[in-house]
Amino acid sequence: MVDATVNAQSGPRGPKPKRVISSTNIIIYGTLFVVCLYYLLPLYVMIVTSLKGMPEIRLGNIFGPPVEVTFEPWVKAWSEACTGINCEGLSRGFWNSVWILVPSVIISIAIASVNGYALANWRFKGSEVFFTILIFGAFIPYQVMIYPIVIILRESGEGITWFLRLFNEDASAFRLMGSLSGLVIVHTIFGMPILTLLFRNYFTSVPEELFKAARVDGAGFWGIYFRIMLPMSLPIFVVAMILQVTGIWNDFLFGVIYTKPETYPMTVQLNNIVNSVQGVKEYNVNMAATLLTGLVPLVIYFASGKLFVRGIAAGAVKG
Amino acid sequence: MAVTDTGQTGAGAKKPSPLFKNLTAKIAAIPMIMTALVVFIGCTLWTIYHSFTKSRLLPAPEKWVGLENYERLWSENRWIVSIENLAIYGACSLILSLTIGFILAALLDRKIRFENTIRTIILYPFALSFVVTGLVWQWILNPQLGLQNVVRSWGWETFTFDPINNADIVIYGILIAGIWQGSGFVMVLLLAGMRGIDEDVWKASRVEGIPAWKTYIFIVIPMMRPVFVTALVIISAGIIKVYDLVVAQTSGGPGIASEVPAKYVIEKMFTSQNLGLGFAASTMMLLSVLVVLIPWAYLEFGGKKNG
Amino acid sequence: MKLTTKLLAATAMVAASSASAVELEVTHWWTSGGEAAAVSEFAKAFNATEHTWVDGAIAGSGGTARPIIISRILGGDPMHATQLNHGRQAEELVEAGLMLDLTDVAEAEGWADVVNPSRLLDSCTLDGKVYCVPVNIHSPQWLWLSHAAYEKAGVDVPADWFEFVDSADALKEAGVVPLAMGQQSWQTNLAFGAIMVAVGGTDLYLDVLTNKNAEAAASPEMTKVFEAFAAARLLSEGSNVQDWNQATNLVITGQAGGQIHGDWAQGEFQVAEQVAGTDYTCLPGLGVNEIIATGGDAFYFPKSDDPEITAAQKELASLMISREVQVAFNLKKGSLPIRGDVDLSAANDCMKKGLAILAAGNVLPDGVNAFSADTQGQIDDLTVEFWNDTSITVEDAQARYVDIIEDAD
Amino acid sequence: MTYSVEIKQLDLAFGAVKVLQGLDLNINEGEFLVLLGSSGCGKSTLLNCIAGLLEITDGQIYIKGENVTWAEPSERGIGMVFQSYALYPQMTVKGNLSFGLKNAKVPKDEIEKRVARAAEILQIGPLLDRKPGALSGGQRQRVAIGRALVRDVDVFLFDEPLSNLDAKLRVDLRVELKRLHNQLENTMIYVTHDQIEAMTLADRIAIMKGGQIMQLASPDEIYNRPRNLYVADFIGSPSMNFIEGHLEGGSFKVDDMVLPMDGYDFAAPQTADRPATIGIRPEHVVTGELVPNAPLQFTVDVDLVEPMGSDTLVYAKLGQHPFRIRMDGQAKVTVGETIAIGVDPSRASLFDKATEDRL
Repeated sequence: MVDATVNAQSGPRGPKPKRVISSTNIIIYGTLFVVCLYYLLPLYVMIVTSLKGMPEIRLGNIFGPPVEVTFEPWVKAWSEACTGINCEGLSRGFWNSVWILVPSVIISIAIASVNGYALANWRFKGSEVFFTILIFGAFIPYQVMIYPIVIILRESGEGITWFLRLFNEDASAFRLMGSLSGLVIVHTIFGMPILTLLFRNYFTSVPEELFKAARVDGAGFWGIYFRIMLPMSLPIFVVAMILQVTGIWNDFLFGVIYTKPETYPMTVQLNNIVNSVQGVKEYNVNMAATLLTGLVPLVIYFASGKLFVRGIAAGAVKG
Repeated sequence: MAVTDTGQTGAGAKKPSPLFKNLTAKIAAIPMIMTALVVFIGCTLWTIYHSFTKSRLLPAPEKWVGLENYERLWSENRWIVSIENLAIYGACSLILSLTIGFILAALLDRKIRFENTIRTIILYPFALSFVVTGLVWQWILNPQLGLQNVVRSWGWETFTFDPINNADIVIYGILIAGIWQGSGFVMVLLLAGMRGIDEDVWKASRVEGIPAWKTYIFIVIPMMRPVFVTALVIISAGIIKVYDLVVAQTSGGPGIASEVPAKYVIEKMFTSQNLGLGFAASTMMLLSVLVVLIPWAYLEFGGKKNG
Repeated sequence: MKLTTKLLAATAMVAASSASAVELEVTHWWTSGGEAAAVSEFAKAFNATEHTWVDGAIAGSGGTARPIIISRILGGDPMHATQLNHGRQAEELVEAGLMLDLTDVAEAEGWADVVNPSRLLDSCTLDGKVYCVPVNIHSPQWLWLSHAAYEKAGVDVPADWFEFVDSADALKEAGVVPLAMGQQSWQTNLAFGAIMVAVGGTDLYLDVLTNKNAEAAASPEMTKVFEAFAAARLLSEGSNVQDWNQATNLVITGQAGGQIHGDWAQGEFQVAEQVAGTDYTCLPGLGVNEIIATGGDAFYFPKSDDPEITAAQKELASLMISREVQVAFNLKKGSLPIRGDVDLSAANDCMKKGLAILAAGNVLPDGVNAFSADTQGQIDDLTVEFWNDTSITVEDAQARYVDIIEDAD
Repeated sequence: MTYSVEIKQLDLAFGAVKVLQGLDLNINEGEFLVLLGSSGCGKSTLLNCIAGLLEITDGQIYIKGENVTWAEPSERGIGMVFQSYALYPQMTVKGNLSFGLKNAKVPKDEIEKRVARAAEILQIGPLLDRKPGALSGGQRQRVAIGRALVRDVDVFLFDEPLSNLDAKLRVDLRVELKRLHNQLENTMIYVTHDQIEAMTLADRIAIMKGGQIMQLASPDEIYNRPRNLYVADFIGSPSMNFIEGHLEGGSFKVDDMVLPMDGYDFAAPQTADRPATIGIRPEHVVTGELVPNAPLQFTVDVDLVEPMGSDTLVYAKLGQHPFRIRMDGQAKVTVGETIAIGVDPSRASLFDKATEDRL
């Protein structure tokens, strides 16, 4: 699939419209213009709503530009909006998301790239079977696995505690369930199929002779990985990073189930802020909060351009 | 042959045990093996087993009740509604996103200007979370202040479009949001497939004077079959998992009009404290995924072996 | 009296001497304005000790919060104290040995004597041991009416449910939504319960809820309840809000005539600085029968292996049930205190009405305590579907209700 | 005698597919051995087995008298050059050359010395600080050879090293390789499908087919005395003319012609009569004024003429049998013409029709 998307950059294939102004051209550009409006509309609405005051919103036109621009809603969404008696706004969720994101991205990519490398270059008996299971796993609805994972996290947490107390009787209980490390594990697990596929395909496309040459040169499993494969694979690591950053940032389900309120990621907190209301709904604050949450993936999207396209095409199976 | 005798003492003379062959690779693959076996297989089997038990708040493997949970599941109106919603949402979003995606891809493939800009615009919603998507559309479709209100203020006083509160059309409101988010992605996939087609096909059809639309329908689409199948599988897998979008946009309301199976499972497991029923429902979800997946896997992998 | 005070002091001293300052994380789903104000009374009182209250508010209704709370307890990461509806829902957690046994505190402080009605403590008790602290009494069967709305419509504020139904047309003409209703399913279920008591009478209510009598559920009296419920659903057109407090807000602002909701709605009126009797009217038992169901919130304390935390948990438990905190909390919350021996002269008219009924002993069990979460969820689904889909007939709905009651546990 | 590389009863199977079967091969010290065959014959596979990049199913491999059957590639004392050069793209030329030495923990000054020497031999000194991406194909292949060179090994393995180069460069590098071999006197095992490379470079050629060695001999032997029909057909361009007939009493009979095989060096002194195939190389046919001196003379009808500059290839018919003749570039032949040709039986080859072995 990655290869297919590389083709997407290879230039249009369709017939070229002949003249600049022709009825065909007017239809094509007209349609595309309308389509672009449809896709841009929500972004536009988010922005203008977040810049209006509540009285203006109640009066008026959802599509109208703000008469009086105010940044109050942004400030409120970021640092004042309440869920319960915590009125710290989205900022807490933002930092939680960052703390979830950074280790999850690093660990999941590290593990998956080694997996992919082992599958591509160091096949062993059964490796393809595990890989097939892994890929099928990408399609299993999370709902099927959510509950048993709660148990696994609890038991491993207790196991680790038991282990720690072998050395230090006063060691405090180690918890995976509800903690950031638990969520990091969950993200690593569920990111694994697609990332492994991504890396496996990439490493398979690296000429086998390069790998052979390195072996003749006396490099082993890790030597080849770190010295040969890793330096060659920066683009695919960037693609994987984009994939994971957007995926993990946008996660809601795991965030709800495997964390607790203090560690809620931004998406969950956003939903709480918008859907838990004190008195009147403040649409402008809601939209500012929504935009703030969408900002990280949007920035990554606009900054990464074609790499993002490759990433999502590769990550498609993640669903 | 004195060589042979001394040779036997060489370091490479002994065949290593097959267990230690590639040992580092095997150790490095432990996370993958654990995930595959413990999580994907183990957890799935665990859930399936417990769907036949009377587990309530806690798993109760000893209380075997056979198909009772499944009987209850299919007698529950909310589950039926969830399935119906999923069917409507699924069918519409498959057809619409493939159609829209294909048309857009075809338009973008006609050597137009600003191709990159337009593609960027169409694809950006895909970068957003379902929660964000759901909340934005909840606001746009707000009957008092959103789209309906604006159209009415333009003079069309009787205009009614309220897919947030009207139970009959609420699922279409979610569909609009879902299409908005996902169709750009389908477009990118199909565009990639389209670009994979040999340019000579176009030259040939032009030489023979076949109109462009006919070329698309009779030549290009059949040639893009593998891409369509991939897109189909991906969209389907995504549809079955749809959860956050509904939670954010409608919370399943009004009433139970926009409930979906994924949400049903979560709520039965955690809110209603009926794990067995939740497991039964999630097993049904798994089954529906397999219905899509197995024929695809057969075509994709089984076919290759024969060909 | 004196004895209890002494005991309380004694427990507190024991706790204080054995425990250094710890942080207790407390989860709850009280996030609306009135609720949040009330819960901060707990926090304030607890912070006044050497311990610290770490607030773990979970937005949304109990439906959102309960799964989070339970999955954390089961997942080996329990909070130190948590709100839960007592009764059936927590039973399994207690049976699994996950909850702290509070019997020693309860016996030392004589909870059995002070908690009124005693059913509340019974709900917390399993095999003779106390596992939770009831903190307030919910009475769901109230009708809240907006004076502003009736002024607009030019009719008198009704005195009971039947008058309210009659007045609906006038309200509609004045552009007022007669009945505000939040979209979440537990709210329709709550309204259903209220109408059941008002229209069907207490005998029917008890027969169905306590005895799980399917015949009673199929009786013609029950049909009347469903008919009344069917009539009520027509009155809520146009109230497109999700949360109960948004619905209450419609009543406060006069956009809706009334709302069937629990006494905790009181807190919202209070936050909006409205005065009972002049700005709004509250009718317990929907004004039909002076009776209220007493469900309520309770706090559970998941077991911890840290003795310091256990001590602090017990301290918090005794604090929550203490007289001063009960008064402060319930005044803000708009709910009734769980002990009969407190002075609530500061209470407003509505609370006093409730207190009077309570004192008279006209109390019923609440569905939340009578049914398992599973059954409760099924009734939630049925009522919310019926409410929103007018094509479902009374007969269908009742038939499904009978099925649910038959299988109820 | 000590062999440089000794392969005994080598078996290699991928599942049920047997790629190499019972293969024996001894390579002498300092020998340039070419493994030649069409694609899929197992020549690269064999090379990979020698290198230790493929795990064999059965048999033994010795290098310099040491059993290396299960040794790591880097422990075998080999250097390898690949078709696609396989240079590490992120390292400079110097990095590429020294990577293996660093892995082997060779001291720094020693590395410097060896790299400098290799650079001098291959004349890539000025390229040392460049990345492979900035090099031409020929330069890349030199670096790849250099990478094997610095390892200071006894055996060099080449896996079609010239196939990715254009025709002219290929010839240049071929010559250089030969010179290098003369200079270094290492054992070299060289895989190719190109018979010109094989003929020009090899001390001995091993022609492989279906995982087995068909003939292992010097280029001259292979060309003039192919051991079987396959080798005869494979070597030489345009390929040998084959005519099926009978061997009877020392003469080859086809149709109504009888060709006395006087001067033919039979493998066995008394060769019984049998169905046989005669093979005559197109370039061993004489025409024009040389015909009268030839032991055997025929006339053929010209079907098609392909002038190729230095030579002219004539497609003709000898009776009903198609017959190719390689003539001088100056020869004037027209289609339809009947011309006289001469053949020397001592330069022909005879094969048993059933076994296809040389008679």
